[in-house]
Amino acid sequence: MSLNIFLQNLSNGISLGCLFALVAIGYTMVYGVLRLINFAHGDIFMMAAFFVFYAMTIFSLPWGIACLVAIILAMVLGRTIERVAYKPLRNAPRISSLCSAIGMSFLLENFAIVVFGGRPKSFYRPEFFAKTFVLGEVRVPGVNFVTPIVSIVFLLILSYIVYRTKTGLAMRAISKDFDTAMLMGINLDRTISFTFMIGSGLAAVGAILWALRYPQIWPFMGVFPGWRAFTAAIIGGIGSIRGAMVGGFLVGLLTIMIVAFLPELAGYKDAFIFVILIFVLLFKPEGLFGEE
Amino acid sequence: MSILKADHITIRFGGLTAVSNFYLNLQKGELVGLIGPNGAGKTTVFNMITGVYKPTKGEIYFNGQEITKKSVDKITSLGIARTFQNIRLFNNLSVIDNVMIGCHLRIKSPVLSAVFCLPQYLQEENYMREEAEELLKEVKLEKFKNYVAGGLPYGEQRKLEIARALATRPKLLLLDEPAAGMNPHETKELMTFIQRIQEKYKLTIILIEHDMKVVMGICKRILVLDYGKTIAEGNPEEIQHNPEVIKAYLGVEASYA
Amino acid sequence: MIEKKKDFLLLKIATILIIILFIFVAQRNFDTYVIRILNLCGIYVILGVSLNLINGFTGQFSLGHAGFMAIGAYVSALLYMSPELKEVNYFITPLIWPLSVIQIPFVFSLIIAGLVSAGVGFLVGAPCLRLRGDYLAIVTFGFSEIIRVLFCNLQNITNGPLGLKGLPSYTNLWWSWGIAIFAVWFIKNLINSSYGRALKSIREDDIAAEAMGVNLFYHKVLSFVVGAFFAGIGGALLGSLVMTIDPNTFSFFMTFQIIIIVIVGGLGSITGTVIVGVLFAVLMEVLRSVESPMSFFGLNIPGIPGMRMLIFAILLMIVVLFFHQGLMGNREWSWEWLYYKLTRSKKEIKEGS
Amino acid sequence: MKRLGLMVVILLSFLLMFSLVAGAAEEIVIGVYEPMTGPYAAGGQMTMEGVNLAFEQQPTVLGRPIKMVLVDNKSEKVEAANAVARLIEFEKAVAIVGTYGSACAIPGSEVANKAGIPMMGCSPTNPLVTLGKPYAFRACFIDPFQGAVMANFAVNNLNAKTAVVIQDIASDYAVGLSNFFREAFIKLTGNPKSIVGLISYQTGDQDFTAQVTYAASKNPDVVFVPAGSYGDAALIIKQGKEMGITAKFLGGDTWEAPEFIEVGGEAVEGGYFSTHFDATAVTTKAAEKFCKDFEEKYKKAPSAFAALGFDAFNLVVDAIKRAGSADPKAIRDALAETKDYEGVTGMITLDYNGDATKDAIIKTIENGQFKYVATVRPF
Repeated sequence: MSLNIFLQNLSNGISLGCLFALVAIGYTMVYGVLRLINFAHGDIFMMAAFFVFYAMTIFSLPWGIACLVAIILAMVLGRTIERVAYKPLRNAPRISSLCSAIGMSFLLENFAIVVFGGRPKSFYRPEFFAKTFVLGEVRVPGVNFVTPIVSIVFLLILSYIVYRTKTGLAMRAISKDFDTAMLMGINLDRTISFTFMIGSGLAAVGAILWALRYPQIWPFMGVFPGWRAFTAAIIGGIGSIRGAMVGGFLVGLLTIMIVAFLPELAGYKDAFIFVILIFVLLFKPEGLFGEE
Repeated sequence: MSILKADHITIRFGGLTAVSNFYLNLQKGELVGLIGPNGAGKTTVFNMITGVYKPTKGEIYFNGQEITKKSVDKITSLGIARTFQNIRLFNNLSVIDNVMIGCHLRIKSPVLSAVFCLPQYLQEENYMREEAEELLKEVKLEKFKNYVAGGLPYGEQRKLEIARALATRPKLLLLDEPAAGMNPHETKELMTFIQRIQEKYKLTIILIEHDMKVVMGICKRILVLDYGKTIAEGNPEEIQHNPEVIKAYLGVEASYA
Repeated sequence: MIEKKKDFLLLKIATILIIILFIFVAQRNFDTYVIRILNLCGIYVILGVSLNLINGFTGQFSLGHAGFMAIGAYVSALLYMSPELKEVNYFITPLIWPLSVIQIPFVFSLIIAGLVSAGVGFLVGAPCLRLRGDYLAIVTFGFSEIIRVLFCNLQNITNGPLGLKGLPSYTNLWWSWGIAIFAVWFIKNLINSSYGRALKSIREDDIAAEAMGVNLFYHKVLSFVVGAFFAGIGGALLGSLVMTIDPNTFSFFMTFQIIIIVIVGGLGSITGTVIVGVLFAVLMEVLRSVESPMSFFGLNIPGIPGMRMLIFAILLMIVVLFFHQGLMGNREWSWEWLYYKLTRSKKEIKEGS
Repeated sequence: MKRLGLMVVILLSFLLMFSLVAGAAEEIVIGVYEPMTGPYAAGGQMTMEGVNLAFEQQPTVLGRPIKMVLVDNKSEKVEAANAVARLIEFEKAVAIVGTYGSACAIPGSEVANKAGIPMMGCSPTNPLVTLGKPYAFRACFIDPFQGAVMANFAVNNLNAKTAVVIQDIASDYAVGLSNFFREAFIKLTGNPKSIVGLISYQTGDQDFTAQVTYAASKNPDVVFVPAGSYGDAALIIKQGKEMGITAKFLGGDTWEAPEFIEVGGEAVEGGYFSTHFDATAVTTKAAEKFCKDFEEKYKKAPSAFAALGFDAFNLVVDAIKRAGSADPKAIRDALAETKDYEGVTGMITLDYNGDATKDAIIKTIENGQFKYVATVRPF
C-alpha cells in the first residue's frame, strides 16, 4: 500500500473515529453516573438528525439555527427519557432499567417510523461541508476538517465541566459512590438530569456531523453508530471520558484499516471489532482507561 | 490438632496493606474471637480464609492441606463455612430453599438425573430436605420454612444465615458479627446458641464481633487486630488488660468524641 | 396431603391429554394460518423459556439468543435438506463436501442442532461467564453479531446472505408444541431441583452462593448450555416453519423479541413466559388490523404503517414501568397454587411449587 | 393481583378494538403484501402507488367486486411468511400480489406455493423466488439477466476493460447480482482478471471511505454497486467521488428512487443502472395511458416499481378474467399461459419458471433526473 493511500485511510479513519468518540462520550457519562447502558442513546442521535431536518423543512429555519434548536431539543428529549423511563426504576434491580432502556430504544425507533416514515431522507449540507479539498494526493471532504475540531472543542468544554465545576464534582462523586453521594447532600436528580442533557447534546452534535458526512437520515440510522460507539466506550473503559475518546478513535480507525489492509476480509470487519471487544473485556475488563 | 493455620498472611490492595503478617494456628474445637476497631482488617482475614481474596504473601492450611489458592466453593466443600457481616441471604427464595442451597455441594446425582426425577436424585432431595428441616428446627425457624427469606425479621435472618452455613456441614465456621443489630436479650440467646451448635456439630469457630459481652463471654482465646496487624492475643482476661488494646480502642473512641 | 398430591397428578395428566387432543384436532382441522400462528406460539415459548433460564433464573443477562438460534437453524437445515435441494440453493458457491451429500431425518437433525448449539454455548460461556451483568450482555451481543457476520461470509457453508430457501416444512404442531411442552417441563424440573436452587442462588447473590459451595462456573455454564440447547432447537423449528433462513433473520431484533417475551412475562416465571410467548405471537397478528384502514364509530382512520410496533413498544414500556416484575413476577401457576387459592389457605407463601 | 387484572383488561380491550373486521360476501379477495416499514419501505410504497391505481381502475372482475387487502411485511422474512399465510387463510385471498425485495418474496412464495394460491411478484429479481414453485410468478426479469445486461452495457457501450464491485455482504440481492455481473463481465471481456477488485460492506454501514479508497486505488473503468438499498448506493457513489473515483458507476434496479438522487446529489450524475420501465420510452398503449393516469393521480411521473405493481395486479385480474372463475387453481393455470400480455412495462410472457421474459431498460442520471438511455432485449 502506498503512502498516500495510507494517509487517505488515516484521514478517513480519524474523521470516523471523532464521530464515534462524540457518541461514545454520551454512553460513558450515563454509565458512569447511573451504571446503565443507555440503549436509547443511539436513538436520541437519530432523533436529533430529524429535528434538524424538520426544523429546516417545516419551520424553514436557517441551517445554523436549526442545528442549535436540534441540540436543545435533543437535550430536552434526553432529560425527558431519563425522567420517564429511568428515574422510576432507580431503586429497582439493575436489570429492570436495562429493560427499560431497551424498550425506550424500541419505542423511539417505532415512533420515528410512524411519524417520520420509514424512507431515508436526504440531509442538507451547506456548501463548505459538501466540498472536497485535495491536499497533496489526499482528498479530504470539508466535514472532515470540522469534525476533529468540534470534537476537541467539546471534549475540552466537557473536561472543564467535569473536572472544574461543582456539577462536575457532583457527577464524579455519584459515579464513585451513589449512596454516599446522596448522603453528602448532592442533588441527585439535578446531576443525573444534567448528565443526560450533556450526553444527549453531544449525541446531537455527533448526529449533525454524522449527517453532514453521510447525508442520509432514517429511523434506524442510530443503531449502527450507536453500537459502534458503545463498543468504543467499553474498549476505552466505560465511565472514563478519556477512554471513550480513545476508544472512539480506535474503533473508527480499525473499521477503516481492516478494510484497507485486508480487502478480502472486508466482510468480516464487524466480527473483528467484536472479537477485539471480547478480548479487551476478558483480559482487561475495566477497559483500556477504566478504573477498577 | 491444628485445623486451620494462617501462616503469616499479608494482603495489599494497591498501596494499602489491609492485613499484614497475620498468624493464626487454630486447634480443633476452639472458639476464637477476632476483634479490633472498624477497618482493622477482620473481614479481610475471613475473605482470605474463604478464598475470596488471595493473600499477597503467606499460606493458609486447612487440616494440613494448603488452601491458599483454592476457589471459594472448593474451600467451602472442604469444610469452611461463613456468615456475612451485612447479611447475604437469597432474599427472594424461601427459608428452606436457602438452607437447601447449603446442602447442594454434597449432591451426587448428575443434572439430568435431577431433571428426569430419577430415584437416586429424589432420594438425595428428600434427604436434603430432611436435613434442612432439622437445621431449621435447630434455629427455631421451622414454622417459617416456606416464607420468603427477605421477609424475615433481622434477628431471624442472622439465625437463618447460620443455619445455611451449617448446611454445608462445616468443620470450621466463620461468624462475621453475628450479634450486630440484636438487642441484649437476643444477644444472650445467640451466645447460648453458638455454644450449643459448637458442641452439637463439633465445630471450630472464629467469631468477629464488636459486642464485647459476646466475645468475652464465649471465646476462650481472642486476637486483636489494628491497622491490619495483630496487636494482641490471649484469653479474655489478658486482652481486657492489654495496654495496646486499650490504646487502640480508646484511640477510636477519642476520634468519635 | 398424599391424597391431594395424587389428585394434582391426575389433573396434570388430564391437562396434557387435553393439550394432545387439542393438537390432534388443531393439526387436522384448523387452517394453515391459525396453525402457523400456533406453531409460532410454541416456538416463542421454547425460546422464551430457554432465555428465561439464563436471564431470569440464573440472573446472567444474555443478549446472544439469536446467535444460538442461527446455529441451530443452520445445522439442522444443512442436515435435513436433500442433496438436490442443496445444489439448487448453492448456485453461486457450491457447498463443501461432506455437507453437500448428507441427509438425515428431521428428528436427528433437531437433536444435533441442539447439541451443536449447546456446544457453542459452552465455548462462548466458559470464558465469558466470569464477566458480570452489563459486560456479559455486551459480550453475548457481540457473539451473536459475530455469528451473523460469519454466516454472511462463509458462503461455501451457509450460502452467505442468500440463505437457504425452500426448506421442507417439517414443523407442525406436534413438533413445536411437543418440544415446547418438553422444554417447559425440562426447565421447570431443572429449576425446582437442587441445581435450580443453586442457579437461583447465583441470581440472588453470587458471592453468598459461592460461599455456600455453589460452583459458579459450573452452574452458569450449565444454564448457558441448556438455554443454548433449546434456543438451537427453537431456531431449527423456526427455520423449517418459515421455510427459509438467512443470517439476517437472526439479528439483534430477534433476540430483542425474545427478551420482550421474557421481561413482560416476568424474569423468573416460566408461567409468565409461556403466557406472554403465546400472547406475543397472537398479538403480533391481531394488531395487524391497526395498520389497515378501519372505520370506527363512523370515523374513517387510514392505516398507518408501523403503528403495530409502536403500540407494542408502548405496551412494553407500560409493563416495564408499572409492572416492574412483569406480569407474573416470579410466581408460578400450578394446580397446587390454584388449590391454595381456592381453599384460601394463605398461611404459607408459595414460591415455586 | 389487581395489576394483573388491569393488564388483562387493557389487553382485551386492544384485542376487541382491532378485531372488528367485517367482510362482505361475493368479493374476490386479492391479497397484497409489501414492505411498508423497514429498510425496503420506499420500494413497497412506490409499488403500492401502482397497485392502488390498478385497483381503482379495475374494482370489479367477473361482475364481482374485488377486495384488495394490503399487509405489511416489515421487510422481514418471518413477517412476510406470516403475512402471506394471513392473506390466504384469514382474508381468504384467491391470489397474492407482492412483494418488493426477494428476501421477503421467497418466504412468501414458499407459503403461497404450499397453500396452492398463485402469487405474482412485482419486483423480486432473485431466481429462487419462482424456481420449482408452480404457483409463483413474477412480472419482472431476474438477476442473471440484469447482471448480464449491465455487464454487456459496460463492455459494449462504455468500452470497459476492468471493473470493481462493491457489494453488501449481508444482502442476498447484492451478493447475487454482484455474482451474475462478475460472471458476465469476465465472459464478455474474455479476461478472468478483468474484475480487478471485489470488496464488501455490511448492511447498516454508512462509512464506505475504506471501500471506495480501495476501489480508487485499482483505477477501474467502471464500478458496479449492486446495493440492497438505494441509500447505500447513493452514499457509496458520493464518497467514491469524494475519494477521487472518476470511473462510471453502475448499478441495479434498486437505484430507482427519488431519494437516490436527493441523497446522492451531483455525485450520482452520469451513473447507469438497469430497471424495468421508463415513462419516456413507453412501448405499449397501455403504458401511455398508465403514465397519464398516474400523473393525474399522484402529480409525478411513475417509477418502475409503481409500473410493476400496476402490471402485477393487472396480470392477476387478467388471469381471473381468462380463467372465468376465482378458483386459485384456475387462476394459476391462466397465469401460466400468459403470453404477450400488453403490460405497461412491455409485452409480458411468463416462461415455464413463471418469470417474465421482457426488456430491461438502462437509465442514467442527468441534471437530477432519471433519463432513459437504452432498451435491452432479452438475449
